[in-house]
Amino acid sequence: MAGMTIIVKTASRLLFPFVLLFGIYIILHGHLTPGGGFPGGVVIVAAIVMLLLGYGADAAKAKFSPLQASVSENIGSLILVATGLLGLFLGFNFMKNAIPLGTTGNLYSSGILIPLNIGVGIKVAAGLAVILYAMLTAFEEEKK
Amino acid sequence: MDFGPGFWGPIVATIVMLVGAGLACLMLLGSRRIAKARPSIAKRSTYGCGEEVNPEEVTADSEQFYSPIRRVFKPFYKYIQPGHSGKLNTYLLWVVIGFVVLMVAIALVLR
Amino acid sequence: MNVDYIVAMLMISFGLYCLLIKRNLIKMVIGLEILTFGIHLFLISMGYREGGIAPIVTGTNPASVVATLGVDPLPQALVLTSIVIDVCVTAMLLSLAIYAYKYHKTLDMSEIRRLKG
Amino acid sequence: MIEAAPILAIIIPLMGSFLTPLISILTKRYKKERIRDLFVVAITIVTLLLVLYMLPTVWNGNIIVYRLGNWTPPWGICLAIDGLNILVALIVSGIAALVSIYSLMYMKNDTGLGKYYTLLLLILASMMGVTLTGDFFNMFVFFEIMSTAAYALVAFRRNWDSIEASIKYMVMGSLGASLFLLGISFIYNLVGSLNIADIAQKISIIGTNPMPLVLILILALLMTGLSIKIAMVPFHAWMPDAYQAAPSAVVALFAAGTTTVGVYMMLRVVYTLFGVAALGAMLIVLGSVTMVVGALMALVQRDLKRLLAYSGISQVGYILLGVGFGTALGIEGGLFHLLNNAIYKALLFMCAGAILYRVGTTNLDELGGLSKNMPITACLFTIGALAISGVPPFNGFASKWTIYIAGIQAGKAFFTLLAIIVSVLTLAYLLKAVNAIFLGQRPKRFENVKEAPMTMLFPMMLLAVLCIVLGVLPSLGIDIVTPAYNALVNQHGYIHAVLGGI
Repeated sequence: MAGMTIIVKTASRLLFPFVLLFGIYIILHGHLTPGGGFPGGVVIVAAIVMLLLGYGADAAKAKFSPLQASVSENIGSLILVATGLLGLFLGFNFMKNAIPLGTTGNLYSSGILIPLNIGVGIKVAAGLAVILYAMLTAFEEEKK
Repeated sequence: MDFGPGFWGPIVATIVMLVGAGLACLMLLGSRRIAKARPSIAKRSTYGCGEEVNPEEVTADSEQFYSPIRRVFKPFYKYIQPGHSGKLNTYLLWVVIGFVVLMVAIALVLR
Repeated sequence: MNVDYIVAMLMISFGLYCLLIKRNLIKMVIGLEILTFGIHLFLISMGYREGGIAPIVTGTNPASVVATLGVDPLPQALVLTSIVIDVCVTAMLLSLAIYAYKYHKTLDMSEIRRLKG
Repeated sequence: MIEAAPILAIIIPLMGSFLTPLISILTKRYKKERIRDLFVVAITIVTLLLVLYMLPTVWNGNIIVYRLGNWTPPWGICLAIDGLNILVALIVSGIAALVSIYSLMYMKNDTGLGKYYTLLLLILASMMGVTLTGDFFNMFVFFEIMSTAAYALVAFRRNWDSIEASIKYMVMGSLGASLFLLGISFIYNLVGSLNIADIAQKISIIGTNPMPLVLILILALLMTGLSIKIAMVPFHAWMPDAYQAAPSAVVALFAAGTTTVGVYMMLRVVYTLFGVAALGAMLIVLGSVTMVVGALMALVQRDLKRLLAYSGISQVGYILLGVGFGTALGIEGGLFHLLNNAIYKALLFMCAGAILYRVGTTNLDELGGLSKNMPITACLFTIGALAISGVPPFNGFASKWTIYIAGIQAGKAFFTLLAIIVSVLTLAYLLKAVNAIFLGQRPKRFENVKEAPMTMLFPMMLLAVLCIVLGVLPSLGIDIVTPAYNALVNQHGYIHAVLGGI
């Protein structure tokens, strides 16, 4: 896949930061509005898919390499586990919401939900990217 | 533990079996010493259908190993074995049939 | 009459039909998806409440209002979890379909049957 | 920290599976890949130690209830561990530790081992999760993780056969999981709860005598989903394919781990969730059918791993039969057979893997005369074969004998006779396998075949010793499964311990 026409390329280049920002917004406001880690991660990976379709696989891999994807996937899941273990280390049970809750409605509220959402977001975005790259590799082996 | 009528002592039985195995071993060794005839060269080569067959290449067909038992359970192999045809749709059909069977069986048992 | 339950059961039946009748692997995956989405619809319509609000505690909707008016959030959580699992399974099935096509040059599952007996 | 052992037994392998890719990347860079392998072995052994730590508490008759996030059970997720869980957790973690040691050598020549070990730890974590959790939806999620990891492990080598087997396994398994999810959604619709103890309490209020139609539908949906996992006839078709195509180390884990977990879930659903011990009559019939079909199909196989897979199907039938008799002796015999089945099935598949590792094929027509080259493997395989066919003094005899006695005591002489006949058939097809592999003429090209390496022989020897010990001292095995039996029949104790008198 060498990429598409200039219209697609320009549109995806212009839209890319905004889609990325929208994904991050959904992740960060997961505890306040509908959304959260999984939808936000999917939106982020949609931005990568846009690049991939517009500019081809190589451009997408230059932006976000498969190695980066698999490393950040594991980091995302480690964030989840670490957040859960936090309660254990503070003397409560696993997954206890042990940090201060903050006021309802603010961006900083509801304790460990924010790190959980961020972890899920990273995990989902990177994981779906890994899946996409793996399927692309399978297709490329097919062509050879 | 209640094993019902009868006696079963695993340790005693094991010792008895080990003794039996030792006796059998001795008998085997003894018999081997007596009948230690080497086959002549003429006996070694095997002929099958006019051709000389290398005995090392001859192996029993493992699928037909128990052909008498296959004959006993002929209806089973006639109807069940074609079911394992490797077709995914057949397997899924079995799942659905099995679900219905389970539902009927549960209804029969519990109502 | 509750329309969403009927639609959910229809979707489950269609998915099952698709799995049993269709031979193309991709179509079977689609059937599996329809089946799963039927179950999701069934789950999500269980938590639905006529005139309910989103079960999110905000400044205008305090916890007491959400408890009386909000829809049941648990089925939504279940469906979200189930969707995540479903995405993984589908992605893996489709990846394997690519490999299956590579080895067998077909996606017809009645021809991919070298393991049998 | 150590009182959090229940959750740590799930979290440590899970965290290990997340860390393994990172460690894999690092060790690949510095060319020290053995560190990654040893890390995985360490994780599995730590999991086993955690289970062993919980063992005395549970065997004293307590039920450990661990509340996630300090939420009280009907609302929050909790882990509830009674005698039944701990038996299954012991089997699963023990076999996983042995399999990880076995994999050190067996998988040495494969590429992408980082992914393999990740999946191995993931399947261990999910099996522990299914086993230890007290929440029904949580159980489903772990069950699905387990299944997905299993699909990936079957397809790990990406040969034509593993791809085909994985596709079949995955489509059937997903259908089963969907039906299971449908059952869960019906349960939630009916009782509005997902905690096992809470559901059990509410179902006992609804009453199961006579059973309402919706409960029958739910039970059928759940049983279908689980039957696919434990490969009960007629849901067994994926199992021979998957076991033939997957790497042998993985198959040993499947045969001993996922099957045990599936049987555990079925027992949990039938006895704790619904409290319908009367369902035993159905389990007897289905177990007998499973037993007979598995044994008869195994008789005509050409491939060793396929033969062993059918034999595994047949053995699951014995477990269901024993549990289905419903008497104390029968259930204890079934649970004992569950333990024994895990031991000798893992042993046999590891032997098959050793043969595959050294010879390169498991086709019975091509093999022959290997006892001169691989005497230890031959001896271990024979021990496993005799144990599985119920020849004294091995452990299979003890559990099968218990099941026969229970069957006669329960007045089900026909099914007992069937079980004995199937036992003879088991001996027949395994002797065929022993004959075809280790005895007879040795083809010339196998002259330089060496004995399997020590790292592979060690887990096999350990399992063989267990086979003999549990056969010579069967009361030891009965002692191990008695807490599980007590937990299984004590539905009210489970509900009371989890809900705390609410």
